[in-house]
Amino acid sequence: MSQSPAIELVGIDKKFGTVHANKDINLTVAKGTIHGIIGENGAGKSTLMSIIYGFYHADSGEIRVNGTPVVIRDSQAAIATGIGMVHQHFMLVENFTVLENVMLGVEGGALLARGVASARTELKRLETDYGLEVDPDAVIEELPVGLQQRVEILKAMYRGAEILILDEPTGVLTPAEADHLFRILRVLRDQGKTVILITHKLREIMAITDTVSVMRRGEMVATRKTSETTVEELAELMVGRRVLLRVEKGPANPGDFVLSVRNLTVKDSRGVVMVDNVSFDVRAGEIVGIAGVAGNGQSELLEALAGIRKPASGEILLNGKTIDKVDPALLRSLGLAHIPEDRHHMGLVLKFEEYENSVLGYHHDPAYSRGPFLNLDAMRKDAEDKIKKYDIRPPNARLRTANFSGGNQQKIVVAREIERDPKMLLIGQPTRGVDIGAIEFIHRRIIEMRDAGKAILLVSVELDEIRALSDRILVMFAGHVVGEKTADAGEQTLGLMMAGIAA
Amino acid sequence: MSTASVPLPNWITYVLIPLVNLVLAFLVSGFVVWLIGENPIDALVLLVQGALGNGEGIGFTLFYATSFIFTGLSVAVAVHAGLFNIGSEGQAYLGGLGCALVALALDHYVPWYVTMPFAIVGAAIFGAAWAFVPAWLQAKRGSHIVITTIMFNFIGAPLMVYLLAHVLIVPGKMAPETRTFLEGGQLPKLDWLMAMFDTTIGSAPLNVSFLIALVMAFLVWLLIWRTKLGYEMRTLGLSPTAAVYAGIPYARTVIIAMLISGGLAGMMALNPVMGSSARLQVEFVGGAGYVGIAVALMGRNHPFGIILAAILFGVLYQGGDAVSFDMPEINRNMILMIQGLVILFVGALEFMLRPTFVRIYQTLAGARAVS
Amino acid sequence: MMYYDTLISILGSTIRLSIPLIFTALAGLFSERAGVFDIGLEGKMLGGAFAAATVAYLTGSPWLGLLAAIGTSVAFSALHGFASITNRGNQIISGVAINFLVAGLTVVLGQAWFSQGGRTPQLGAEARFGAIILPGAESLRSVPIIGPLYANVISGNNALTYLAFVAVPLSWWILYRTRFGLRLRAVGENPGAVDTAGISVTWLRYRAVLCAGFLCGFSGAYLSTAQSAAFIENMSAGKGYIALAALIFAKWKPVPVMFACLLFGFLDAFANFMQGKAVPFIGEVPVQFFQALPYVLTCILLAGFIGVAHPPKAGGVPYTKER
Amino acid sequence: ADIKPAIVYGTGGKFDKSFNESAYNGAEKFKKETGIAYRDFEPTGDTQGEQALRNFASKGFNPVIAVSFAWTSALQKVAAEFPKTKFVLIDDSLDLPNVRSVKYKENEGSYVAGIMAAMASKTGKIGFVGGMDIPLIRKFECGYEQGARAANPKIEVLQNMTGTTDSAWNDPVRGGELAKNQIDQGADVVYAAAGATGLGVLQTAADNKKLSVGVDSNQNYLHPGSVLTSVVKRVDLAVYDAFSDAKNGKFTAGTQELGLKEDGVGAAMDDNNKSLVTPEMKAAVDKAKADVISGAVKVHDYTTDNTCPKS
Ligand SMILES: Nc1ncnc2c1ncn2[C@@H]1O[C@H](COP(=O)(O)OP(=O)(O)OP(=O)(O)O)[C@@H](O)[C@H]1O
Ligand SMILES: Nc1ncnc2c1ncn2[C@@H]1O[C@H](COP(=O)(O)OP(=O)(O)OP(=O)(O)O)[C@@H](O)[C@H]1O
Ligand SMILES: [Mg+2]
Ligand SMILES: [Mg+2]
Repeated sequence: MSQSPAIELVGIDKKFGTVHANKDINLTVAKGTIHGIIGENGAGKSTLMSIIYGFYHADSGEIRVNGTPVVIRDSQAAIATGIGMVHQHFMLVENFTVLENVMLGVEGGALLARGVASARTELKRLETDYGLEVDPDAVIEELPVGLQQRVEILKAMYRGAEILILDEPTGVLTPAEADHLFRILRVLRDQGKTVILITHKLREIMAITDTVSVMRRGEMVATRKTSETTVEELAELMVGRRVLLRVEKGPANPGDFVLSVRNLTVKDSRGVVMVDNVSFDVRAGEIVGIAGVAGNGQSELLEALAGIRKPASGEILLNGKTIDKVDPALLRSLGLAHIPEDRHHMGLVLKFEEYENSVLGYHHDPAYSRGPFLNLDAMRKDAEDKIKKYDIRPPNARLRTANFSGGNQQKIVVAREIERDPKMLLIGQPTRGVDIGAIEFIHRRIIEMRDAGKAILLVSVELDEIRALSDRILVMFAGHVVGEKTADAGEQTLGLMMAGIAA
Repeated sequence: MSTASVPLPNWITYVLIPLVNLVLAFLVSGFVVWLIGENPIDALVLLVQGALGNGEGIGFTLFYATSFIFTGLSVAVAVHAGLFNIGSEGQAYLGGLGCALVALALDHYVPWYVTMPFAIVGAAIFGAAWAFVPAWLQAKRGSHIVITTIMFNFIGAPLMVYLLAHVLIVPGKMAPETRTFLEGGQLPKLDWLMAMFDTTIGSAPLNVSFLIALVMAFLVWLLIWRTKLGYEMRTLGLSPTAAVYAGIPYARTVIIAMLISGGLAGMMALNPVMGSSARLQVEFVGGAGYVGIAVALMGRNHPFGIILAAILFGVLYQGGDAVSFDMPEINRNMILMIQGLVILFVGALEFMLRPTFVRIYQTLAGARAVS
Repeated sequence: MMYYDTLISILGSTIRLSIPLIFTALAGLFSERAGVFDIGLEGKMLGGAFAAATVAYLTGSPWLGLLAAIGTSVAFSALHGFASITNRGNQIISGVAINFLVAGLTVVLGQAWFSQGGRTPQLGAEARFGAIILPGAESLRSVPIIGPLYANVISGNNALTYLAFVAVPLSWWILYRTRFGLRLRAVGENPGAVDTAGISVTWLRYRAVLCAGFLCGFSGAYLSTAQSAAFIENMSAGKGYIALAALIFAKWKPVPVMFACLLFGFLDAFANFMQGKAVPFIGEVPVQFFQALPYVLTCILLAGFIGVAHPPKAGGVPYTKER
Repeated sequence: ADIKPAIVYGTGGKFDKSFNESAYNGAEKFKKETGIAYRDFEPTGDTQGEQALRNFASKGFNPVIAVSFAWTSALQKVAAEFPKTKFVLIDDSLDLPNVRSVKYKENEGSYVAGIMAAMASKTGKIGFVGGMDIPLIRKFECGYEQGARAANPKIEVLQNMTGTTDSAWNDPVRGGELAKNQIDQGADVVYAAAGATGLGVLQTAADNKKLSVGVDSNQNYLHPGSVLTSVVKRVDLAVYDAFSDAKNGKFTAGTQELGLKEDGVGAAMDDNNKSLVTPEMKAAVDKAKADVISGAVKVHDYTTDNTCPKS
């Protein structure tokens, strides 16, 4: 039986100004399969998917759905064709409820009342059919990211998507949540739906996809049956060279206590206790990892330690001295550096030129300033050095930061904080949405820092990352540190602790 | 392919497109002029001649531009820190009080160049003071600065009228205004500047504050793009969360930015009060604060752009006068309307023609590449 | 009883002063909830006032005047939309431009057509929105407390006043109970979400902006054909800005918008009333103090009570897919 | 002799239906009678006023009339620069050999209006709505109050000022609201001395079936049967006279203070308000006029000491 493919792309080409995001792409996605797409940051994956979804228009090329050429003028047309998409950056209205978000665009009539009722029933059905559980009346901004993503999937399902595109869905999920998602995707596939999955995690590709395509610098370089390829081959195809997938590191050599946290309690902006009476220490020359499902207080902990959020009570000691001012600048001057979880909103000013971001927070340093003035020459020189050292692409310190891809943006932040040579380094989600080439690089830097005798606190929702880098692992659940494990603790154990089940 | 992200050379973006837009604005204005029954070509000639045709016209044009440079800079500085200061009008009004008090106190005793620095400081301090309360409310109480600055415009006006009509007025005089300052309280005219170009300033009140405005434009440029404070303001303006992360103190930065903004607005008063009429009058700002918003936006909040936009508005003011002087049917309201059209085409519709220009440019550039 | 009469008088004045603010602030509500800032409310109101007075004068019908006001104001809205939605221009510049343009154009045309210094001719009673006496107003007047309130505050207003109070719940209903409202609120928060849901951001924002024009038409007509009897140069006198302040004050919500406008109207009425009156223990206070009073009180209220007002997230930013 | 006359109006604009329009009417009358054209200009601000005066003078216009006290300082400069040009300053005085200053005793005109208002009032309360709170407007108010008290010692005079910016002269909406306020408080005659703002006052009085008093020009025709009278200020005469004097070579410098005696100010009586003016009122007005002219009654001028005695 020769069934026509769900999606066929022929010669898709797209430019953003001077950036050639997609070059003559050909791709065939068979019906009823899960098709993975991988590629480094900026390879053009999101662009390609957005073209299928009618969000962007290809400059040339053809899209065929179920064998017939279609013109997808806008997302409405894509939805009508049975295509649904979960975007890398969520497309949710944050102050709307789940229900309102799901209904948006398919309200079922000029008045809301009737549509609301039917949407409720449909949501219930999707919940039972696929295990997509979420309170329809919850407001999006109060939901953890994992659930927000579930809402995105619900949106697509609610619109009756036959072809579901997921752009890096697991970046924000715990292993358990990711597994749950994969179960759902398999159910969908078994029902004959087609799934296109973009991810940076080769393990996931191997675990769930049937076919995988690799993109590099705007081109589609290969397509393989998942069963016939290996992680190593994919990594090489992606990066264009061999990559080391395992982090090599020797035993830790812990020294003095650098950071001590005593009975710290932190509330969020709504006054909810997010960190509850937490105590721990970080010593020089060790990496302490904090594992946990997103939304269990890690973010608030990190912000409190970085001087961004005022603790409700408790004590923070840096090098034995109590810190009682909420002042990131002061902490920086004491040798604390911070790679924030959210590079878009915190770590970078997207409209700045690259070199301006590479001194963010350190602009008072005499190395970058002269009296009240900035020393632009020094700043640019310094930025160019970092660009070389961290292989930031494109190598242009005068380019607007918004025009770098996500992975390169992250490198800008990492370079800035690590090159300060701090005594204490706070790291939040260092590789979220970053491709493996860059991950390898960033991980190596972090280990080097440790070996140079720096104290490092690492927060990540990637359990693999925590296990690969940490010397000690603290697990957070519901604001408490529920236990401490060594680096060789099994994934199973940690996973249970993260779910608050065992200690 | 979409054209939004295709880069164009700066001379097209910053010179050619605005010029074409300006022409469009004048075409529409010309249409209305024609409707009213006057000859648009004659009107345009009169306008340009009146504004730029002789030393006196240029003097007036630059005189008006001076005020707009100050208020434009005032708005721009605040915008860079993410603050929309609609209060330049009121801050300038109060700034007038500052420099008038200095002039009244000193003009008997010292020459103008001694008075001037004190007057600059006085104007700036009073303007800044009027910006301080809204700034503080924004910084500490989160009150929306757009509203509070509007409110302060409305509060400043009665205060000034009260002072002028009941306190500072010269007894027996009709107009609510201070006495005329002596030489020591007046800023000298820039006759020599015009003389350098072999023309005479005539009666135009172009005065030393024009130079002060240029210096301020340079200082603002320095501040915004070359100092740490400017860097902090821009960070705050572009990303408040990144500013928190970077340890940039919110309240302090907001207040300083607004004080600078208010100070610049206050200095605007030097031009009409000490440079032209030599006394403080009711309503002397005459909307220059609001024009400053347009000037800043059209100048892309860059001092150089602001100077250009301010001069454009100066041309409209002065040229408009000249037109309305010679064409009775065209009065000040026609000029107001033309200003609106200029703001509309050069400012709000700035991107309207961009795709066209991109296509033309690409065709030409492509042709060149092929050959 | 004296005090009660005074109160009634101030309340009546409050209503009259609030109506243009209510229409205009609701107009701003539609536009800004959809993510399009509208500094040009002032100009649209003024343009509406001119059109209403002109047409009411020519036809003798206030309703045709109202229609003309709506048409004019909607046309300027469309211009605002063309600049800021279609051409992605700066919304604030566009609004400022419209304010200048209308301020000049109304007088130019007025002068050209009527030669009365930009004013329109005085309207006779039949060409204006007259007072509507509600049933029983006269007979109930003598009932204590309720009577004067009914007769002098609730009854005896013009049609537009009652329409304003209909417009408030109607706006609420549209925003929160209809598909259009849901989409409109969404596009002001995250146009990307709307776009990916297959809804045209452009057309949606246009409709929101046109709604704003529609409502501004009412406030314009109110100024020139209900509250006064002619158009006069710049007769909106900053009300557009005050309406914006009320909108922010009300945190972009319809019913609070009404209360904010009533509050502003009340402060204004109160200040008018207090002018020239001796204040206990202080004696006569300069007129200017009372003229500043509403604004001072607004600042105090803002500082003390409402805290941070978050505008719609996508407000002021033209929607572009490309960076 | 042939003359080239010119006028620079005040910032209210030439068609304000009151002060500036009166000047305009005078010039028009002169034009009609003599066929001599004149030029005029409506400045928006101080700088423009000075520029316009100088422009006219330098282009050989003569005489040049400055219609507002706002141009006093400007004229001081310009008149010195052009000693051969004859200037007329309305509403303020300048001591220069080529300037004729024309001031009006608005207090006297208002005094008469005050008498009429007090006599017309049934409630014993009358109102006053001013434009901006400046001495000139206080002068109107003070004379009005004095007149009202002369007719009825127990009269209560409510007073409001419209605003603090230029729009105070052009805000009929607020003017109407202030008038309504006063009416609610019992006033049944309201006097508006507020430029175009007054149009709103007159309208509101008419809408509420109360009386009003117009200002500067004769505004009785605006709402016949509702406008009790108008305190006219014969700027038209000043303009007309200045043009004629210049034409006939009789132009003199110096300050003229025009009051009731000179017919420079007065309360307008015409067909439109005939029904409102009772014979007693007419008699009282005539008597007051005679008293003021003879000096038996002195109407206080607020601007001399910036106070208004309350007795
Ligand atoms: N809207 C846009 N405007 C301009 N350039 C864009 C836009 N979107 C993407 N680009 C550029 O196009 C290229 C491809 O981007 P794309 O987002 O498709 O990459 P990606 O493979 O999804 O990367 P990542 O893994 O970081 O998400 C990059 O250079 C990016 O900077
Ligand atoms: N006329 C202008 N209008 C709008 N933005 C401008 C204008 N000129 C420059 N800019 C922008 O303002 C910023 C600062 O420009 P500026 O010329 O001050 O410094 P620079 O070009 O970074 O430094 P340098 O001239 O020393 O290389 C830059 O982002 C530039 O793109
Ligand atoms: Mg992507
Ligand atoms: Mg440069």
